[in-house]
Amino acid sequence: MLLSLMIFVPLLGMVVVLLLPRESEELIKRVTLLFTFIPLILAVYLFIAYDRSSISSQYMVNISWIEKFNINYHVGIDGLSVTLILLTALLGPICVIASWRNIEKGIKAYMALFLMLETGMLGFFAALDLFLFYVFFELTLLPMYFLIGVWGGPRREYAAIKFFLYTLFGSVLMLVAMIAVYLTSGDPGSRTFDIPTLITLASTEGHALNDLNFQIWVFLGFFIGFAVKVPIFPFHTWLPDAHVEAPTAISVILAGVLLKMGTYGLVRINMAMFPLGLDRFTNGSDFWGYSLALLGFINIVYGSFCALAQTDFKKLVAYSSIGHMGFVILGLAARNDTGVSGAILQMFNHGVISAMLFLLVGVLYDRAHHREINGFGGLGNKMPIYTGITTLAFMASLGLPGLSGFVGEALALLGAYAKYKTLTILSTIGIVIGAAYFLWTLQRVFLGALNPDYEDIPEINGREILTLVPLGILTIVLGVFPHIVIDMFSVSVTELTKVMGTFEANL
Amino acid sequence: MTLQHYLVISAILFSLGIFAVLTRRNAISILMGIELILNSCNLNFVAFSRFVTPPENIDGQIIAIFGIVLAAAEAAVFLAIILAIYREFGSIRPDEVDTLKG
Amino acid sequence: MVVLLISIILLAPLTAFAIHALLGLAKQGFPRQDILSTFAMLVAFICSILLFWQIAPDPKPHTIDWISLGSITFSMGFYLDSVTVIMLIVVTLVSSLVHIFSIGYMHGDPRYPRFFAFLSLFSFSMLFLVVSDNLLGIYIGWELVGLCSYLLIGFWFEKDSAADACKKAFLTTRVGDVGMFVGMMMLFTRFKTLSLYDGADAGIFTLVEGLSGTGDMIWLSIAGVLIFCGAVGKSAQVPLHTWLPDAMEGPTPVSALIHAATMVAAGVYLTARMFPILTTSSSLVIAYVGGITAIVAATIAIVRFDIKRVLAYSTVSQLGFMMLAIGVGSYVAGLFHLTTHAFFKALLFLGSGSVIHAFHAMHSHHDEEHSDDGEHDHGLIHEHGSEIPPDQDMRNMGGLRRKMPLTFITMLIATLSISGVPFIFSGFWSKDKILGGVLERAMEWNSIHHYILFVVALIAAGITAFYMFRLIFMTFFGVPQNQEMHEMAHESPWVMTVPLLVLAFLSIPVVNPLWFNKDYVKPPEQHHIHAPEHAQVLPDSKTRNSDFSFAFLGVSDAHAAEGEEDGHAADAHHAHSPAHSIAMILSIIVAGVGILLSWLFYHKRRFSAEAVSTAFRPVYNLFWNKYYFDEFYDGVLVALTVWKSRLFAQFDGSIVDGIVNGVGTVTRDVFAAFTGFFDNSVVDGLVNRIAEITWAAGGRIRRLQTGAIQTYLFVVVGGIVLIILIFRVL
Amino acid sequence: MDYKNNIESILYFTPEILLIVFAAAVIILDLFVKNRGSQKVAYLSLIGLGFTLVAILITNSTIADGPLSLFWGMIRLDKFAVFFKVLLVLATAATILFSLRSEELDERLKGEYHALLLAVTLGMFLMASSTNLLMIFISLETVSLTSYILAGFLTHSPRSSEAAFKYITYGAVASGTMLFGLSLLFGMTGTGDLAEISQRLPEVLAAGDVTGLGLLISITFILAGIGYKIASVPFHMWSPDVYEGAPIPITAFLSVASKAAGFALFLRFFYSGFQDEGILQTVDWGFLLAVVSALTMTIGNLAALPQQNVKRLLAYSSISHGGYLLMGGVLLTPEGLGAILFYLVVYLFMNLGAFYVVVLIANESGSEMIESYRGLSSRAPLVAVAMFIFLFSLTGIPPFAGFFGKWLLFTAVISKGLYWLAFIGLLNSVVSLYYYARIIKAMYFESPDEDESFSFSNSTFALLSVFVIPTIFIGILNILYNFSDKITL
Repeated sequence: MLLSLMIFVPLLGMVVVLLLPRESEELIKRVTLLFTFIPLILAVYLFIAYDRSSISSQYMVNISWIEKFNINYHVGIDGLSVTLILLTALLGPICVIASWRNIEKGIKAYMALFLMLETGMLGFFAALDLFLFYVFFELTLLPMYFLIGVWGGPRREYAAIKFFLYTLFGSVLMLVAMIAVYLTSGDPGSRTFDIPTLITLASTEGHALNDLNFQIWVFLGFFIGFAVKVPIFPFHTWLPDAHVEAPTAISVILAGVLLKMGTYGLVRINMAMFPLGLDRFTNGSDFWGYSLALLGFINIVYGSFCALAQTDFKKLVAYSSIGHMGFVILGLAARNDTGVSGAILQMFNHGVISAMLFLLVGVLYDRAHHREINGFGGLGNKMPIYTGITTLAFMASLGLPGLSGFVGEALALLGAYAKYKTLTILSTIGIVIGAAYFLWTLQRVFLGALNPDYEDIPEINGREILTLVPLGILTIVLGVFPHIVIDMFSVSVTELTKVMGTFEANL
Repeated sequence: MTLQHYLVISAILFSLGIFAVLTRRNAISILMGIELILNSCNLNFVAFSRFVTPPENIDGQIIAIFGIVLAAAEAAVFLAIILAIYREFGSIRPDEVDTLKG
Repeated sequence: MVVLLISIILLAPLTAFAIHALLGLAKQGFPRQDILSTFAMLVAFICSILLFWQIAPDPKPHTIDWISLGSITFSMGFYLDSVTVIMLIVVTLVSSLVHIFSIGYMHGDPRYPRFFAFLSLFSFSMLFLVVSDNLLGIYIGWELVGLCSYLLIGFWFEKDSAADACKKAFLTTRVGDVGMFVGMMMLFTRFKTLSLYDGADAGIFTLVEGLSGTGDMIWLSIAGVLIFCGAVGKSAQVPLHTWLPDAMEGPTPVSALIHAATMVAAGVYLTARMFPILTTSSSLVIAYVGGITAIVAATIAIVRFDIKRVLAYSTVSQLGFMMLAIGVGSYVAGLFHLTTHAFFKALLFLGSGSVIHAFHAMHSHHDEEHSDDGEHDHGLIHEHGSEIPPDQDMRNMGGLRRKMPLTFITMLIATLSISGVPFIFSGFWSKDKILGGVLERAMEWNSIHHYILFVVALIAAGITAFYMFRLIFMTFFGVPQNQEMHEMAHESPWVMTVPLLVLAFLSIPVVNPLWFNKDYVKPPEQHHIHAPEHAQVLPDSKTRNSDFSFAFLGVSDAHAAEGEEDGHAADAHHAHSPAHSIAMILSIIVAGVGILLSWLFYHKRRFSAEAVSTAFRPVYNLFWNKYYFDEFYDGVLVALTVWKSRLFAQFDGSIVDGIVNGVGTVTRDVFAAFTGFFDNSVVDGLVNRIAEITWAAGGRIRRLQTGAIQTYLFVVVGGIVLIILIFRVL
Repeated sequence: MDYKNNIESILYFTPEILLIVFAAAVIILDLFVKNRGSQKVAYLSLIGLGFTLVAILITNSTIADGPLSLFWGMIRLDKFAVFFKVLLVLATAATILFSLRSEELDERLKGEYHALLLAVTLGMFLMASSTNLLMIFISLETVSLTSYILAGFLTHSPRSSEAAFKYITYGAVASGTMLFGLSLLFGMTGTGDLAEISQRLPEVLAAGDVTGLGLLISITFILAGIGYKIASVPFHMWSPDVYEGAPIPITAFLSVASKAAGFALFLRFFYSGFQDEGILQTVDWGFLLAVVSALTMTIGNLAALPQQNVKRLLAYSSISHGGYLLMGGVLLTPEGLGAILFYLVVYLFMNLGAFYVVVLIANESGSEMIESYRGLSSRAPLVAVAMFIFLFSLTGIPPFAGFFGKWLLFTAVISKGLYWLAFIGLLNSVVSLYYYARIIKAMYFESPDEDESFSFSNSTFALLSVFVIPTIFIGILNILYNFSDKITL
């Protein structure tokens, strides 16, 4: 019940905001902040109260919704989802604070849509019923479309529709696969959308779901759906546009949470539910056996090189997240404890770090009103604190040990190497390139002689620091004590790898 | 005279009707074509009820009668609309009535 | 007790840094933050001294679980043996001295507190690296010191040269680190652990013994070399050495601490730590890299004029010596040289710093150094693109020995030490051990490789002596080259001279407290050095190696006993082996020759360096241009990378979006006649193409909707006929 | 099934009779109403519809124990018919309410207008319930003839007259063709009763008196008539022009009610007549219908893309929705039937709602073009919100009802392994997003040409919410999913 409360509090908040008069903007902001803060408190509580030792999902609610098709409102959290829920709930208030000043028009609609978005995200991570899962997945589309399209930059319409069409294209394939799974799950009477049930069915010998060919096709259906979201090359072209056009807070959500929805789906559905299909694409026996890892590798190297070539600060960060999601894919493809744990940890950390990066870009953009990296220079003296935080974020993102970025990447690579030696070694190029573009940016923006245009550029203000500090602390703390997060899901991961990794000696 | 003869005749009528509808450049002629089509159907019904169904069953004839009635009603409406068309377009050439397209 | 001490050692600088950081974030000034850091370091130093008597007979790592995944656990922990302690003492001591020195040197810098914050962070990272018992921990410390070096090199980031240098340093070392990481991945995949020593379960060193069979040996050699890549990057070995000279853009104390004494030595330390997993072949690679580095750097150093660059290249060269030593198996000598070098090279840098400081006084160094336009055109000599700051150009110096006697004396001692002037100076002993080790290895295996390496090392030693005395003569002797600068020069304040004195004191072995360590009282290799050689000649050297490593690393009685007889055998063997005596004599000769030559060139001016350089113009150019390494990297690698990224960006722009474009354009051209308009405000790129196709199709279908009713009817009839036909065909 | 004779049947025929009575009453009242502007007639017809609805529900209660066959098997009274009657009454009522607010409708002819609407409804009732070839044809013609007049109701507007002209020409030919097909069917089986036909056909086929070709020809001809009603390819071409030319309320009415009635006819005809294996083997009806539905939705969507006139755009979109609906009927399965019925309900609300917004905008700005929707979000926020809910529901995006409807249809299709059809359908919904989004874009992302905001009466918003609320909640709330189980053929 607690969980459902957390999921729907933002929706309630949306209703409240809609009832408020559109003139009283301050009130609207405060209310929104309140309604994003409640889920955070609940999420923290769940995170603490979560029983780390048990495999089964907790805080489950299972109410019949459309009994004719055996669709249930079935939510619950396991280690994986509670982690991402915490991430989502954390970014909620931060984004509201980040949008406090720089949303000029229609603050009411903005906040309402944002709250709707948050419900969608939280519900998605908590859903344990495939149908519910899909509904929440799509539920994030609408607000995102408007948030980019209405409050975005100059080419916002293009970015919004591109984002929408790409994701919708992916999700219709997902829908076909989903229906196929539902219909295959049993006789008309006993069909089900229940994810745990389906997982057990899919791994029971002789069940229709346990058929290799079927699983391959369904796997592909879901995979493309999620790949668009992650995004995995070559479905990634919507991401830079969406990021560049979206307002800061929305970029933060986009990179921080929406991308994770893709990888979360990969873990929750593709890996857990279709072990045979997964095996087909990760067994390393032939080309297809390498394909998933190959995609991860391409993401890493390709994203990094593209980032290196960017001169738009925000585009650079956007491409860097493509690269970092590559590590997640690589780790998942390794399908062993180390790799998968690394991937999931990387999901969380990348959520935090990329959020920081986009917030920082936003801070700079609010002052300079452009994002051309070469247009800055020598800001280090004028904005020491901002420089310090940026350095922290960059270092975390380029995987400096002691900061959170490193642990995930390292584990993912360690896990992947056990399976794909060459690809992993090649992927380490990404580490160097990552360092290269971040340091290069650091130099071009902050080091060197001060660009006279910015003689009196104001230092980062308290509100912005407020948004950044929690994330900064998180990066450091998780860099030193990653087990805080890892312990949450290590049991689930072991279970997962057991379910799917029966094809090989678990590394 | 067997059923076949009637059927052939009605088929010819039908085809002529379709041909007229497709080719005539005058709304009235189209209307005539339509009448031909309907009458071919009536002919069919009557013929079938004569040859196929048992004599006491006169469904075919009834349907034919209804068909005639409806044809008449249709013709009335059609002519009314043709009038309206003529008032608006000053012509009843169907190919000139094409402001709505695309 | 041990844990407590180590915790204090680690936490003291960390706390200092944390306080700095918080104050910085709160924009709060704090009275005398320098004292804070310095005090923290001194505490750490004292604790290290105390640790000295805490070395367990057979050390076990003190570990805690860090990350536990289903089947695998990564632990973090300390491992304490004599080597660790020596490193701890060296690091804390040099660091403390540098802190003290900086109080004077950095005085008046606007970012004065930040400097000490970074120093503290560095000290912490370095100490963490030293005490870690597992590769992961070492790697973490490894990267953190890299970060600090980045921050400190770029401390005066307004200078473009500094900004470039720090980026270069980070990237170059990171290339090596990636190699190291891959090596770690190989080891981890093989052993499922990254701990080196036996803790709860067996560590890598034990597991390595289990390996046998050539296949494994090859694999292990590759892993070893990859790990060594990390050291190549950090210790600035060829070919990744180019960053270190540029790193001299940082403040001089930084150069002394990070780029001479501690961080760059970490590579050597790591290689020594990993000694048990080094196979014969990987050792040879290491030896060659070390040898080449030694000679290359030395030759480059000859022709530098920037006093700090000379020292930088000499550092590179000396690190090469250490690597060479480890490569030939006499790694005790390597570590020994590491410690001695730490002191005298730190001394040299601080001395040069004191000289530079003397000149700064006039040049109002700090304002000039980071004036917002990072250029300094003093119409002085330009050294091949990158110009030498006037206060670092030896050609502006000369005759300073009267102006700054203390600096002179101390630097002279250091120079004598590094040049290997016999018996009283520590450098002689350590370097001699290395040369002896190489020669011995050569004679035992009589392998041509090691003979070559010995010759190389010998020449390098000679050159070292030459360029070091060149530095001394050009700086302190002769007549002042730049009168007005000379006028302004003055002896540095006591905060700067005291550290010099301490270090000088430490560079003279008879009074060097380290020599009273139970390992170092007698020249250390006596009962250790031969073991690896035996091991190496044995067909399967690994087991012996690890035996040996424990014999040394744990200075236990158990092992000591074994070590003793081992040692006796060794002594006996040694007595007969002429290697060391030969090496000693030769090294003395080359040192003498080197000093003599430089005396003739730069003091007596018998021969003119210019004449020689013109005589051997090509060679000179080669040295002058540092073997064109930078040109190579800039020209090829960087260009390649940038080009590739551009290409990819292109690719992203055109190809990927154009996968459908091809189809799209064709289709659009086909439909161009039909499609009426195109709403370009909605989408372009990939979606754009699809849009165009669909638009075109839509447009075409619209055209069917002619508006003529009879067309529609025709479609109806056609449709009916079509359906009937199709389903008759079916 | 017990057959009722004519006298008994009258009682169960009350709803239709009520419609006839009120149609007459409307005309008579219209004679006495002095003030032409008054809306008495409209309200009278609404009252009539109300009575009809009550009557329908009463008749519904009488068939609790099995369906009845009235007038010696001419028409059947069963849940299926009742469902469609309720649907049609709602649609007609909505149309009348639209007409009250529509400013383009001619003031002078209120009486006839409403009488005709009631008459059309009557015809549709019969379409939904007729089980005899004769009845089928008569009901079809009743609907058609009245629709022609309604489409051409704006006598002063050339567009309207043209629409009527095209409509009647096309309709006459189509229904004529259908009649010919019916006559052939009659000839093959010697009876007009669908039930008997479905019994006889296999026999005659087996006996070889009838060739598969003959059957195919007759069915294809009949399909022409039905396809013209539900505007399925290749019999769809009249609809865009007629929809564009006709008054907006009539367009709404045609796109929903007439389509629904057509589907009622289609379902009854095929489900009751063609379940038999013997017939299914002669021609692969399933495949035929699948192809038709795929073409319908694709062509409808593609042609909708370039449209600038929202009314015409919605016309094409309703064609493609006809395609979606057809998917459910492809395999003549109960799931398919349930899906179609559910989707029809959803479609009723979302499509009528969208057309209502078109009416409102046309009233305010006098134009049906997309440009006139620019900046609607600032000029009439509530209307804009309603519109985007309707449009996204039409696209099939959760949580709106359209998604759930589509989902049922796709499930029905995939359950029989027609993945390709489902895939085409889903790709089509992606394409459709593309043109619906153009309206959204105009409403939300573009700034208005002039700034003064539209003013709408509260009753407008009330009526709007009547469509919005079901569009949001039908899918989410678990109320309508089970009704289709009771409905069988």
